[in-house]
Amino acid sequence: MTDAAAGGGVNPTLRGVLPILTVLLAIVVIWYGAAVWMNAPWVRDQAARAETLLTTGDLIRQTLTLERPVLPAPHQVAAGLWEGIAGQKITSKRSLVWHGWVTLSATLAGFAIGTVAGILLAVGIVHNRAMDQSVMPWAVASQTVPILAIAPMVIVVFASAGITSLLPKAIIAAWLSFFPVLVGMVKGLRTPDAMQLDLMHSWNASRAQQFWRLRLPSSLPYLFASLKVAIAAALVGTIVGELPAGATAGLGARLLSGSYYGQTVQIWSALFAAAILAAVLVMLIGALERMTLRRMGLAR
Amino acid sequence: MQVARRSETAIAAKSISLTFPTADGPVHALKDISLAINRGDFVSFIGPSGCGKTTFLRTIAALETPTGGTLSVNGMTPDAARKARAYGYVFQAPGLYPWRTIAGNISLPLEIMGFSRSDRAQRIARVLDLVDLTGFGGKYPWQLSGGMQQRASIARALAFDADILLMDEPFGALDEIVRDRLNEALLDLWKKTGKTIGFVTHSIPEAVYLSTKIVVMSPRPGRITRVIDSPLPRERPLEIRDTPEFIALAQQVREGLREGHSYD
Amino acid sequence: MQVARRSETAIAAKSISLTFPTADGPVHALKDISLAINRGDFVSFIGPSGCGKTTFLRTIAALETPTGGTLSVNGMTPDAARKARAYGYVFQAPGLYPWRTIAGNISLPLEIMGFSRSDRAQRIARVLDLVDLTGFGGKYPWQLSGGMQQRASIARALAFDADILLMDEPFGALDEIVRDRLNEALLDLWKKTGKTIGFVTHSIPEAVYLSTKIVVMSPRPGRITRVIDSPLPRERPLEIRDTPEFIALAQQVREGLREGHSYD
Amino acid sequence: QELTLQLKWVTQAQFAGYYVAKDKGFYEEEGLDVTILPGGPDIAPTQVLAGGGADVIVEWMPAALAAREKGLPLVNIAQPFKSSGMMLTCLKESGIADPKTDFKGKTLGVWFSGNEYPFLSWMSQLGLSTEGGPDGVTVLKQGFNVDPLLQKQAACISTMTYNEYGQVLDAGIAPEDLVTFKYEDQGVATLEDGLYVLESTLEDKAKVTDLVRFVRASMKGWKYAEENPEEAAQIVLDNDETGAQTLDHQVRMVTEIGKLTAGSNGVLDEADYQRTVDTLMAGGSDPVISKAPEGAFTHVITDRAFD
Amino acid sequence: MSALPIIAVWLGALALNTWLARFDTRATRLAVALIFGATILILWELAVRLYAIPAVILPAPSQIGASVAANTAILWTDFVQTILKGALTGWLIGAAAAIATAIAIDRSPFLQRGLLPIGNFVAALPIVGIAPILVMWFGFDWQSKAAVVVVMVFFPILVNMVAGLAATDPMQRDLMATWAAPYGASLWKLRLPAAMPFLFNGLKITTTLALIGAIVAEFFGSPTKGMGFRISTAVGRLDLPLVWAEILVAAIAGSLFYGIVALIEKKVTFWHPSQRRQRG
Ligand SMILES: Nc1ncnc2c1ncn2[C@@H]1O[C@H](COP(=O)(O)OP(=O)(O)OP(=O)(O)O)[C@@H](O)[C@H]1O
Ligand SMILES: Nc1ncnc2c1ncn2[C@@H]1O[C@H](COP(=O)(O)OP(=O)(O)OP(=O)(O)O)[C@@H](O)[C@H]1O
Ligand SMILES: Cc1ncc(C[n+]2csc(CCO)c2C)c(N)n1
Ligand SMILES: [Mg+2]
Ligand SMILES: [Mg+2]
Repeated sequence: MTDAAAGGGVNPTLRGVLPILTVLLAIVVIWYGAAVWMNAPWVRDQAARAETLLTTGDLIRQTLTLERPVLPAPHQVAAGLWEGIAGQKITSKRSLVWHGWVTLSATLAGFAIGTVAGILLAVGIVHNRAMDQSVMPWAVASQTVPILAIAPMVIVVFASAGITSLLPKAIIAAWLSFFPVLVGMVKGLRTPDAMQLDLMHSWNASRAQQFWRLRLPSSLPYLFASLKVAIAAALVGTIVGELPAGATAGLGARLLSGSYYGQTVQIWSALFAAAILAAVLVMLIGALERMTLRRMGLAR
Repeated sequence: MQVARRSETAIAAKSISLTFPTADGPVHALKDISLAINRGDFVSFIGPSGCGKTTFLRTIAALETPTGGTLSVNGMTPDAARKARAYGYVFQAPGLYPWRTIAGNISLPLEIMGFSRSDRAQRIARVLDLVDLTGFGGKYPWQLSGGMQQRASIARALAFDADILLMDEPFGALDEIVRDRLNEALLDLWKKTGKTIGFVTHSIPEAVYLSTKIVVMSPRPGRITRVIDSPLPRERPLEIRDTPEFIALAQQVREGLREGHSYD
Repeated sequence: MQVARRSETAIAAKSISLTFPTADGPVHALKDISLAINRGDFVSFIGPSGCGKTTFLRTIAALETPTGGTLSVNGMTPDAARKARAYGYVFQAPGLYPWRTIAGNISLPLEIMGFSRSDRAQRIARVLDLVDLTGFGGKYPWQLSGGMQQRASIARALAFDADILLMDEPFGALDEIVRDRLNEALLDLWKKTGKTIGFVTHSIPEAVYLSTKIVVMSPRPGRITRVIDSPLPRERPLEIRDTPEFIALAQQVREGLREGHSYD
Repeated sequence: QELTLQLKWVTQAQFAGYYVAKDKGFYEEEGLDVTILPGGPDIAPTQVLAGGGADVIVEWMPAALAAREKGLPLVNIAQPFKSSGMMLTCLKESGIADPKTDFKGKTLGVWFSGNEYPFLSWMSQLGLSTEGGPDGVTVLKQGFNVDPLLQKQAACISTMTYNEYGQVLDAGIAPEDLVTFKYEDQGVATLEDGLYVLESTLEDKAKVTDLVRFVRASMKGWKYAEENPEEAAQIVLDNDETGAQTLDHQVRMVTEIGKLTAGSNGVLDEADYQRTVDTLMAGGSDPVISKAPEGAFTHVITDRAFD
Repeated sequence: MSALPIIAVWLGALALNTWLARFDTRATRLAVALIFGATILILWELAVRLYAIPAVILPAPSQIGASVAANTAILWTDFVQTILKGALTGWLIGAAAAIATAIAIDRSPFLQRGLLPIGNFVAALPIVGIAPILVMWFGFDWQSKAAVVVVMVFFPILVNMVAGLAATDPMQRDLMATWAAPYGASLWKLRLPAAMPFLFNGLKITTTLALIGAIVAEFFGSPTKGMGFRISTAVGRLDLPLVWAEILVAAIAGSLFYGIVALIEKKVTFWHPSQRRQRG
């Protein structure tokens, strides 16, 4: 009944996918153009070095099939991705699924730690004046510490304590992801308007009751916006943490080792795998957001 | 017994003043307000818009701190009274929580005060019926009309048994008939429970019909210009509004009000 | 001339119905509403809370689309009329923009409609005076009392010359004296400009005093139960309220209202 | 006995000897359980050692001596690499033929993180400022790969004979189009890839015995790798967790590395040591070490190992 | 046993701060933040000394202070290179691009459905992956660092801005509709002001991201100046006090940057409940 009214004749799935496809198509076209343009100098140089003549057709063909392109063509990246995802046993060291899983597990652990820490700190800041005045400036300062600089130290310190693998990476991920949650939550928890607070006040609601029944619900829109940023940040943190862990497993290690050996396509495949991962995670949070807000009657 | 030992004065205000600092100078919202309200009084506040009625009600409920004077409620500070959950407050705007249904909104203070689940359900049903919203418990605030929202917020304040009921223009958005009904219901409740009620209204007949004491205020700065004690009996059928006493009283209030209106 | 060529009927509703789909089934807010409002009419809508007054007003202003029936405004669709800036709307709640001062809020529609700076300043001063808020132009909404906010929002709708003025309980939060004053001012404006006015109120005297046509509605689903054309002259001093015609008319409205109240 | 070795760089044939020794069971034969930690651009092995994350590290001598001056008492216990593999690789078209005259005004890619010292001392020998300008050279901190040369962002970049140079060739540039300057030939070579431990480790009798065994097994690994480049490359590949390497590249690397380890039986040649110290002391306005170090190496381990 | 002085200092500072926080004046607010910081520094110094942590792992604050004093010229050059040129430029460009995109997306449901998921995707590309690529594209100098920052700050600002543009009150939107406000007017006068609290949320989060991005990008190639360059070379030389001196500069610069944005936020969104002193 409602669907019929909203559908307006067009297939709803199509309506959702069509814009994405359009934008995607535009990007691919631009990308191909850029690939030709950016790889052309190298192809021309090579031709000059070999003293051969280059037709436009040759130029385009060669720019799109280079082994070490400045910018790989979409089909090269797609092939690299396909090869990495479907072309390997998922337990193989060359499988992007395997590396992706290594990264994902640390990301989720870090995200969980970071979110909990961010929320707890925000609650403290909103409810405790001493914390409000002392924690925030230092939380900000903590984020300006270049993680890539201290990541090795974190890894070293943990390694000397015999802790390797997931936890150090997760800590770095948490370090990056707690901050957006903190900032968003502080704002969100302070969002209820005066009247809503006054009501609570007049009922002499305890701080816990005020928190659970007013501040938390009204902070959710802010929280979800922050969580989306935080999970992407956690992924970045994990990947950063994977660099100094030595070139071992994970998308970060994969990225970097691709970079050592100038394997552009490998870099881009790893990059896309990471981005797909991030996009999926962000979309999951978006779905959670819609679900929650609908259940709360806030989605109108 | 508890009740007997407590002082007869429920609310005692002595030279209360309240100033809001704003960017372009201080606003004197209340000035030198002194008033004694007895336990079980039904006090109406009437006065032109912006004269400080809301501010005074908020001060009583410890939502605003006076910048001068002293105020005691049930022999305690307003804040102590608040902590003792002495207040039920109906704000001028409905102030419903948008993420809770109507029933959820009414349930909220009950949850906070620790009423049992079954008790809550029963009370919700009772007050929803009282304000004629039975059947709307499952709706969200934005699915209701303005008057229905206002009624829901009244129901919320009536659901728990606060000692002192503070109502800021609760019936402003309601039609005459519903208003009459709710007026009767409120009087009934008041008589049965002996609550102390502070009530802001713009309707002179409403003020006269309900109150034992009518406080007329005037603005800039907010002062009390008259305090009129009602000679009407506690038992008040709707028809009392046609009696000469009633009409005389209303006239008295109207005059007080007119005095305060600076621009007349 | 433009005016002469346009139809005499300003608003024509034919069998309008409107249903809100909600989680627990559809809500029939309006059912089979037919009504013709002439250019220059002052129409009051009265009816119990939740009967669909706001919904009907919103439908006229193209803020809600009817699920059945046809509606034309100035011979166009409501949406075309909206685009032609035919409406001034006062909502049931003030709806002021918190980041703008009172003057800024009144200025906003004027800016949007491209009034010059000096014209704006003049109009702002005029309407602020009209609603007795001179001196409060520089304050922010949260620094005003409830009634003052409501008056500011009335001022905002009066500042530009909309052809059709739709007012949803504009005077609900105001005291009798201010209300009388604003009633007179509104009548004055109406007489001078020949605007078409749609006005929701809960006060029977107010409806009778102001209107050329009184529409009584009843709820669940929202229907029109009576349309009463007022025999009162256009010229209406406040004292007209004590005439027998007036009282008879009021009684008629009261009866219509009572009929609609399902729970009586 | 457990022992942890921290490498200077990622898993690659540069460390073939250690991986071979582990895979072929040479360590096991000596009764050792060796853990090999790969390094990376952000890992300072000296720091890992100081933090207790490793017992032995593979490090370049300039960095090790600099750390020693900073108060971290590193000691070289063995030197499997005889000669340096570092060089500067330039595009011929940039017009550079002779370092003495042609570097002026050019942009050069240099590795930092402790690897810049030989370069700096070379430039100071040439009398070139490294602050840019028409009479000096502009220095770039080179990343992890050879892109700056391919993209012509630099006239010359740092390369290792065994790795980056090969990558330049792989990218499609012919050797004829390149000019290379080996640090060995320019007289500024410093010792690379030595094994270092903390002084305190050497005071522990049991540890010393382990180290002796470790060095002996490692050298056995190195010699095996020299003789069996294909197999060694495959072993390295098997140990690479990222799955990024290709066999061809690693085979070439083993071969090139073989040329560097060829002249060494693991014992540090004091003449090489002295030359390294001299080069570092000569370095520009900002000498790496200010005074000749004492006790920065020991022959105790190698003496016992190869006796 | 040796933890005793540490616990004592910590408890003392906690008590002092809790007491001070009650006054809530400008001076005590500052004092509380400073005492908190000082406490951390003292604890740090104590820990380094008591547990004899080697300086190459973690230098003591006193050593870091000495290094700052000895290297002011270097620190200033690096600050200009990385923060003023790299981070600030990139942040401004990135913020402008994100705001513009959010508005474009907000206007067109088609773009919203098409661009947002892809925008999520593109912007989620991890810096460590794009930094080498952008260095390859934009050269070694600060331009490539700014480019990295643009990519890093884009997504958080976009997400917040889109949420903000959607956060208007229904009645406020209806009012605009009754005035037949054209798109531009309702954007300028309703949606943008209403979006400001959210936008500043994004802007604040990204101030620190911008610094991280600019510094980290220098690890992948840089001229011989800049904070990231200095940090990586100093680690190689085991000059940890210099590393921490740079980190200190980054922290101070970042806090200032954040503080300035927060101050502007206070001015711009004075009307938002979170900024207003609550009634009562
Ligand atoms: N968005 C909505 N979703 C669902 N139901 C709605 C919605 N808006 C209004 N209603 C329902 O429509 C009916 C009419 O509402 P409306 O606001 O028009 O009443 P009203 O006559 O203005 O009442 P009041 O005098 O109390 O303002 C009510 O029963 C209300 O619950
Ligand atoms: N937060 C505030 N900041 C500044 N001034 C304020 C504030 N709150 C109220 N005021 C001012 O105090 C005065 C009294 O306001 P109050 O809300 O008590 O009026 P009221 O009597 O309830 O009016 P109404 O009948 O319109 O609701 C008004 O002039 C108002 O402008
Ligand atoms: C950041 C950084 N850049 C370069 C080197 C120099 N380096 C030492 S060993 C090695 C491997 C050669 O394939 C390289 C490149 C380094 N240590 N760290
Ligand atoms: Mg009020
Ligand atoms: Mg209504």
